This record gives sequence, structure tokens and C-alpha cells, in this order.
Amino acid sequence: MYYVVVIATFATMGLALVRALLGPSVYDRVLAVNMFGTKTVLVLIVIAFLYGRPDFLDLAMAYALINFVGVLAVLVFFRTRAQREPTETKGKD
Amino acid sequence: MSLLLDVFSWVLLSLGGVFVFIGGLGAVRMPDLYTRMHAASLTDTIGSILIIVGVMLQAGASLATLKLLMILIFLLLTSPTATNALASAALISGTLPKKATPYGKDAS
Amino acid sequence: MTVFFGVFLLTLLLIVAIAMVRTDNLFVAVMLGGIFSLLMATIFFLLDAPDVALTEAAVGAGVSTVLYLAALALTAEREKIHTVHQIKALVVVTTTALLVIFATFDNVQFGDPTAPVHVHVGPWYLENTQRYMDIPNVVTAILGSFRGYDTLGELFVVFTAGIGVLFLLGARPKKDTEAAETLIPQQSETSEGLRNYLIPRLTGRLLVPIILLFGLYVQFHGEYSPGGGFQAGAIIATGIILYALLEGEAAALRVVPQWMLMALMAGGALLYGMVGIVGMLLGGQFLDYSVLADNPVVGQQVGILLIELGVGMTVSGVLLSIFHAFAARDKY
Amino acid sequence: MDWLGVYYYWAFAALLMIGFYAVIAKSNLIKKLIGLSMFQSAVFLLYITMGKIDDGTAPIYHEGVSQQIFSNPLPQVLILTAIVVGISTVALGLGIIVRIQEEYGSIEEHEILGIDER
Amino acid sequence: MSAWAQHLPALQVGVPLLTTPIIVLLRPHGLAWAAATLTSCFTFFIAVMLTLAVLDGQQVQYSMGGWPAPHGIALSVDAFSAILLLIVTGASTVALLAARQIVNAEIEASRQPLFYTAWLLALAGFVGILVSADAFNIFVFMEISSLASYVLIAGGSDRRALPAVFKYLVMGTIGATFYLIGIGLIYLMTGTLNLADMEVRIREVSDQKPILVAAGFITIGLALKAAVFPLHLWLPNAYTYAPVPVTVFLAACSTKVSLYLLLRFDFFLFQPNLLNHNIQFSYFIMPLAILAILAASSLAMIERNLKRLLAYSSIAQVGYILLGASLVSLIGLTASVIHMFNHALAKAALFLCVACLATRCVNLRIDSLRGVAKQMPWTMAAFLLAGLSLIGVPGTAGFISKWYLITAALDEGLLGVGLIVVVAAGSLMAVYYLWRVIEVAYFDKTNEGTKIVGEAPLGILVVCWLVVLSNYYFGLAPWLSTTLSSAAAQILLGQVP
Repeated sequence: MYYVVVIATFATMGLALVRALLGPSVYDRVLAVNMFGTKTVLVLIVIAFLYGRPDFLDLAMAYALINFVGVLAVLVFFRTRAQREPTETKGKD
Repeated sequence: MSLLLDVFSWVLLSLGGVFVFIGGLGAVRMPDLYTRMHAASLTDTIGSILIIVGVMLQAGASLATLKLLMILIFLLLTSPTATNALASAALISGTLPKKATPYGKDAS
Repeated sequence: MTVFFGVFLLTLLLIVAIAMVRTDNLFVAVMLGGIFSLLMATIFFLLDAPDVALTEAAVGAGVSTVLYLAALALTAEREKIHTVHQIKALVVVTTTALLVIFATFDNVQFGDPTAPVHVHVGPWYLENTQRYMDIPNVVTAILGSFRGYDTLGELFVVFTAGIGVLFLLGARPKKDTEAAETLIPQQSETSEGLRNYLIPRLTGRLLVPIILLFGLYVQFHGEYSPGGGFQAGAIIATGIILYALLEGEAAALRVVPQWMLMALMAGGALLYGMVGIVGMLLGGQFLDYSVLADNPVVGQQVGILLIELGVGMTVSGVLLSIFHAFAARDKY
Repeated sequence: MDWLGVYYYWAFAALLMIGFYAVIAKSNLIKKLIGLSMFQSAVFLLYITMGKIDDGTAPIYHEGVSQQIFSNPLPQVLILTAIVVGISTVALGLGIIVRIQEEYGSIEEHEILGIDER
Repeated sequence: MSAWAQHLPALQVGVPLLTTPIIVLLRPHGLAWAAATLTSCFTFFIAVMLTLAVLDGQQVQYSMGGWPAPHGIALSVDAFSAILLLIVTGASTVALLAARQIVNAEIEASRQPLFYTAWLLALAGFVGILVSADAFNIFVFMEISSLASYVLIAGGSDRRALPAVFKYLVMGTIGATFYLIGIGLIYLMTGTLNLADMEVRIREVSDQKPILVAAGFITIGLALKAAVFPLHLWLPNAYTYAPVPVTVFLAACSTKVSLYLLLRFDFFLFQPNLLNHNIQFSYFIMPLAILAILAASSLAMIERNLKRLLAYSSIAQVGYILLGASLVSLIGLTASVIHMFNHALAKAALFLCVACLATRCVNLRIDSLRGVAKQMPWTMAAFLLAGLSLIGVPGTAGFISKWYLITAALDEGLLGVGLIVVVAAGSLMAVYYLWRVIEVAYFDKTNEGTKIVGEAPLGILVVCWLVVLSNYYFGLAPWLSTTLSSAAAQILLGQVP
């Protein structure tokens, strides 16, 4: 049964990747990255149980925390960018 | 009892898998940024809850369950926050929902 | 089934890699770099290397994304399409790849327990770690003690990078030497972080202590589970970087001032060195921890704990210094 | 596992190619640096792949683990060090790039060369 | 004292490495320089002690952390590493002694501690490579030395150093990564990282393709870092735009250390074990060496900038070193190793003269050095004498290595005659490109409008003359260098010395 979850999550990772590659705006890509991050956390949880090593959940925890920092960093970057050059962030990718 | 738990957890897991997948589809198929965000984040949270609770039922009362609970809390805190921040950043930068723009012009 | 997991993830990895090279938007390339790193980490996890996975995630998705973004904010977001030496590049690259692939034509065994890699030195560690130092994580045991000298070198690589970035960015650009005084108020204005965003700020403030706590857990639990000094240092640095993102540079520097970063950098390196020298003074070899306590096993454990602490201190100090060095610079 | 091992190995070769290509062919310095770290990541993949044993598990003892086959810990240790080396190189490279931008106003290699020749 | 003597290999690396965190914190003016110079002197002293032990016939071995060899990391010092240790620590000390005024002029006081820290890190990295007997450990220290060298080169006030150093960073990292791939493939086939252990275990698998590929990757990677001819592109600009003391230091040792590794791997590991490696190595390396000598010397002949001229000359000298090695004979290898030593002496002396010039001249274009010998007679005299050593006039250190090289070539019959022609041509070209500088400095009239400049500061001049005179000392009494070199050659060829 774990396999079903892993496969579903993998498929979603693939879809998130499609969104990240298609864009069109940078915000779509940020969205995709965030989604990809949460999906990775889920995959890790399930694989940890699949392999019988639940002690590795630390990893999933680390991912959940670090991914958030990454996304926030991107947003702060946008904000400073927008302050400096208001025109640039508006444009499409 | 354990059989009941098992069945329940499997149901949760598969439901979670379905939700996660639907969310992924939505993120690709929806027409503009905000609807995509909606699809992604809503099913992100519910999918995560279902899967993690399902796994928790499998793990039983152990350290692993505690860790899972913490991961769930983190996810529930960070994912909507990130989405919110993203939406406001997009809105401030001038990206509008599709319907609000004149016909034929895509603002995303 | 695991087979297919690996194949799937590797395929995604290659797609992401190609997309990273092809896109002309550097910002997108950096974000895809985050995905690349998460994928890589998951693959490492599948290949039984949780320590490496944790490091890759902390470094790739966390620290290096932040550093790239900080550098992008100072330079340009877009690449100008100008491909040089394309033919030359293709020739060199293809030759290299053919050379690499040529090596597989001689029954290279991956995953075979009887392959030479798995029979000579590796198993010795698995068999003897319990006896010599009695800690469950063999990777930490090798990293800390059996090959502790490598880790000393690794610590100094990080230290060198920190010194280097501080040295390079300590130079002021020539054109605004006189404007240097006015630089400071400007930057505090632009780096106030996400002060006006209520929700991220609230959640973030909640998460900062949790991340720091988690970092400490990774630091001191490294002998029992994946983790150790380097990962902990990176995670703690990430936590403080999050604080800086939310509250602005200035606030973060008030909490962890520059002198403290320098002290962390130098202190961690010194701590590691001191452990080595004390081992020497007590009659052992350099970096011999067995002599640190009456019982050699306890001595090893104490030694590993101390050097991991040293690594954690230096890494967090260096990464934060580098981050501040980038963030404190205004666009020229 | 045999063909899978080879697949991992070929993925390493492909990744090496992609990264190396970016380093040589791209003119943008940040792109070069991205290619360089990809190039290094490929090597990490090579080492970790060779440390894996079929049906093995991570080399960390744990109460609940009944398996007695552990994957080889040594390559993992080496790669931990190599990852640290990689991020250090990237940090230093970014520092140099920022300085180049300040001095030249560009991070495109062909433009910089042009500026100095004048 | 005897208790400490056993720790010498560890101290050799440990002393410079562990002083660095302290130096970072030294704020007061000049203290960082003093501390770095003292540390470097002390490192040189340890190197001398180690050399004495090696000359004494001792096997200098050290197990880090008390773990025996294939499981832990071993250090070992033999004649080959000893001679390189002398070069590296000596060059660092000499360059640091001369560095103070120039660094004061180029780098703000607040950044100086960081600069000297990077310097010691580079020194520790080089030394760490030389004493290590573990393939992966060598990689780690290679990266310390490379990262620190990038910092040092980018340290000057010339902005053109930055693109040059970025190029160096990219090529250096590619080289190191190639090396890492090679080590990975060997590890895959042998399961060990210790060099001695590897040498034993490689015999069983020496005919397999991964080992061949590994040999290729290691050779190319190290050749990239050693600036072997077609892969030398990073070197000229990096040396030209670096601060002069850094150029003195790096020109004397950076490429030498990579060459040391190249020779050690190719001879110690691959040569005796790989089928036909002998022939492949010769046929691959010898043409490159000849090309390096001829092409780099020609480039030096038309170069206008003095520093870049000397940098091209360095690339040509790498050619001489490889030429000796490609003969795969005892005398040939002796010539190689001794030329590493002698070239380091000559090039350090020449760059120290450049350092003297740099304190007084605005730029180092050859045109702008017109008539400089009248104002700086001592500097230009030193330049002339050091130049003679580079050319290989009898009585100088350079002559000894050329002599060995020609002797080795004579053993090769007809091919040898050709090689002697190449060596002679290279020397003639060296005469020409150095003569251009001498001619301008001695016989041209001073440019109009040039300020009257005086002799270089005494401190730098003394150091410079010290090195120039040592060129003649090792030319007239070459006992130390020849003994160590022939012992090194015997080790490389697997003969018991």
C-alpha cells in the first residue's frame, strides 16, 4: 500500500516539475518548488517506513523546515527586486 | 482491532495519494496562478494530513509517531504560509487573476 | 520496485539539469537548483546514505539557494544569450563522457556485495566501530575518528571559503569610496525583510526557535542518527538566515553580532585543533581521542562530540558571515 | 540490479556532460558556476552509487533493524567532505562574481574580456 | 625532543593550519604579518628537520589518530616529498619576508589579517598534499590550497585579477573533480584509498578498463592544475595580475606541487602496474613537453609585460620537468626533480626582482622599464644573475638541471639528440626573452618625464639577493639537491634507494 502512495507522490512530483518548467511566471515556478518540497517530505516519510527505518524521519523534518526557508528567501528576493526595479518583476518569464 | 486500524490507515493512505495526485493535476491544468495555487495548496494540506495520519496509525505509539506529528505541524504551518506570501507577492507585483483582466490579455 | 524509484528520480534529475542549463533566466535556474538538490537528496536516501542526503538538502536547498539569490540580487537576473565555443565544448564533453562510459565495459559491479569496494576497507569499519567507540552511526565514527584528519581538512576548506569571501567583499568598489559612509543607512532601508507581511512573519518567528532546536538535536544526536556537526551548522545558519529574512539584516546582526560570528569561525577551528593537540600531549598521535579519558571507548566518544561541536561552530559561523557579507552589499 | 547499477552510472556520465557543457559553453559566470556544481554533484552520485549494496541498509545500527547487510559507509564519508568542498567553492566563486560585477558592471565573460581589451 | 620528533609530519601540517584561526583575530597593524612570517619560518624549520631525518635514512611514517594505515589516514615523508617541502616552505618564507611593504601598499590594514590567513592556509594546503599518503586526503588539502590561492590572487588592487582568478577557479575545480573521479574509479576497483595499499591491490585489476580510465582522469586533472601546456590557459593572467609576493610564492610552488602528484601517481601507481603505460605515458607526455618548451618560450619572446613574460617562462619550465620524466629513466627523473628545485630558486629570485621593481615602477610593461638599471642597479644586477640561472649558465643552479637533462637525453640515442636540440633551443629563447629586459633596462635611455626613482627598499632587496646567491650556492655545491633528487627518482621508479 505504501507503494501506491509513493507512486502517486512521484507522479505529483513529475507534475510539479512540469509546472516548474512551463512557468509561465516566476510565481508559478515558486509554487512548483514549494509543492515539490512538500511532496519530497511525503515521499521520504513513506520510504522510511517502506524500508523499515522510521528513525530516519529526522530527514523529512529537516526538509520541511529548510524548504520553507528557501521559498521565503525567494519572496524576499522578489521584494527587494521590486523595490529596486519596479518594472522587472512584472514581466513574464 | 489491529485489523480495523490497518484498514483505516490504508484507506487514509490511498485517499491521501489520490488527493495529492489531484492536487498535482490541478497545479498543471488550472488556467492561472491563483487557481493553481488553490489546487496545489488545498490538496497539499489535506493530502499531507491524510498520508501522515495514515502512516502514524501504522507506526503506533512510538517516537516515530511523535516525529510524524511534528512534521505534520511543520507542514501545516509552512505550506499555507508560503502560499499566502506567494499570493501577496504576486498580487503586489501586479499579477491579477485571469478573470479580472480584459478578455484576450493574459496577465499571469 | 526500488529499482524503478531510482530510475524515475534519476530521469527527473536529468530533466531538471537540462532545464537549468537551457533557461536564460538565472533566477529560474537557481530555483530549479533547489529542486535538483531535493531530488539528489532523495536519491542519496534511496542509496542508503541518509547522512549525505541530510547534508545535500541543508546545503543545496537551503544555504546555496540563499547564497545564489543574494548574489543574483547584486548582479543580473538574466543571462545574455551568447554561447561561446559551442563546438569545442561539445567535443570536449563528448570525449569525457565516452571515456567515462568506456569504463563500464569491464564488468563493473554495482551493488554486488563481493565487489572489491565492499570487501576490503569498508567492512572493517562496520565490524570494529562498536568495539572501538560504541556508537551506532558508523558514518559519524569514520568521519569523526577513523578519518578525522579529513574532517579537519574539510573544516579548514569551509574556513578558507569564509576568509576568502570576507576578504574579497571587504574591498569597497572604487567608484563609491566616498559614498561608503552613506552606504549604511541605505542598506538598512532595503533589508528590512518581510516586516510588513504579517503571516509569514508570525509563522517564521515561530519556526526560528524550532529550527535552531532541531539544529542542536542534529548536532548532538549525530552519533545515533543521521547528522553531525556540518549538517547542524548548516541548519542553525539557515535558522538565523530565516530570522534575517523576516526581520532584516540589522536585527539578525543584533542577535548574532559580527564579532560573535568571527569567534564562532575561529573558535570552532581552534577547538578541533586543540582536541588533536591534547591527544598528542597525552601521549597519543595527533587527533587520537582514545587518550582523552581513562577508558579509550569513552575517550573516543568525548573526542567525536568535541570535534563535531567544533565543526558545527565553524560551519554556522562561516555560512552566516558569508550570507551577511553578501546581504550587506548594496547593488553597486 | 546489474543494469540498474549501470543506469546510475550512465546518469552520472550524463550529468557530468551537462554540467561540463555549461561550464565550457556558457558565457554567464553564474551559469558557469551552476554548471560547475552540477559537475561536482555528478561525482557525488558516482561515489554513493558504488557504496550501495543490494538489499543493504544505511550503516547506522538501530534497535528495530534486523537486517545485517549494511551499505559501505566509506564513500558516504568521502562525499560528505566533498559536498562541503563544493559549497565552499560555490561561495567563493559567488564572491568573486559579485566583485567582478562591481568592477566591470557585467558578469558575461565575453563582455568582460572586451572591456579589458579597450 | 625525541618525543616531538615522531610528531614532525603532523606538526608540519598542523602548525600552519592551526595558527590560522588565531591570525584572523590579530587586528593590530603588522602583527598578522609578523605572526604569519614566524609560522612560515617555523614550518620551514620543521621541513628541514624532516629532510634531515630522510637523509638519515629513516622511514618517516605517521598514523593520524592512531589508526593504522588502510583504515586510518597515514602520512609519510620520503626524499621526493622532502625536497618539495623545502621548496614550498622556503618559498613561502622568502615571499612573506619580502611581502610586507607591498602588501601594505596594496591592501587596506583591516583586510590584511585575512590575507595572511589565506596565505598560511595555502601553505598548509600545499604541505598537506606533500606529506599525505592517502588519495582522498590529498584531494581535501588540494582544495584548501586552491581556495586559498584564489583568494590570494584576487587580493591585489588590479581588477583584471578577478576574471583571471575566476577562470583559475573554474579550471582548478574541474581539475580537482577529474582527480576525484579518477580516485573514485580506482577505489571502485581496489577498495582502498591508501596509496601504498592501492599500489599492491591495483596489480590484480590493472588490466581492467576502469583503471585505465582512472589513470587518464587523474593525469588530465593534475595536468590541468600543473598548467601542462595545452591546459595552461589559467596561468598567465593569474600570475600577472596577482600581488607580486603572491606570484613569488605561487610561481615557486603551486604548479610544482601538482607536478609532484602527477609524477607520484603516474610512476608510483600506474607505471609499474599498467600494461604499456610506459609507452603511452612517454608518447603522450613527451610531445606535450616539447610543445610546452617551444610554444611558451616563443610567447614569452613577444610578450610585453614582464610578469606575464616570466609566467610564460614558467610554463616552458614545466615542459622541461615533464621532458625529463617522459624519458622514464633514473637520470631523466633525477633531472625532473632537480629542475623543480632549481627552477623554484631561479623563478623565486626573478619574481623577487619584479617585487623590487614593483615598489618603484608604476607598471611592469617592458617599455616602461627603460634605463631603470641606472636607478636600481642592485635590483637589475640581481635580475641579471637570476636570469643566468634560469638560462642555465655553468656555475648556476639552472646549469645542474640542464646538465642532468642532457645526460639523460644522451642515453636515448637518436631521439636524445633531438631532445638536446629542443633543450638548447629553449635555452636560447630564454636568453632572448631575458635579454630584451636587460637591454631595455641597461642600454635604453630613461623615458622622458619619468620620475627619478631610487633603489628598492632594503628589506626586499636583501631577501632578493639571498635567493639569488642561493642559486649560485646550489649551482656550485649541488650536493643536497642531487642527493635528494636521485633518491626521489629511485623511489619513483620503485628501486630501493
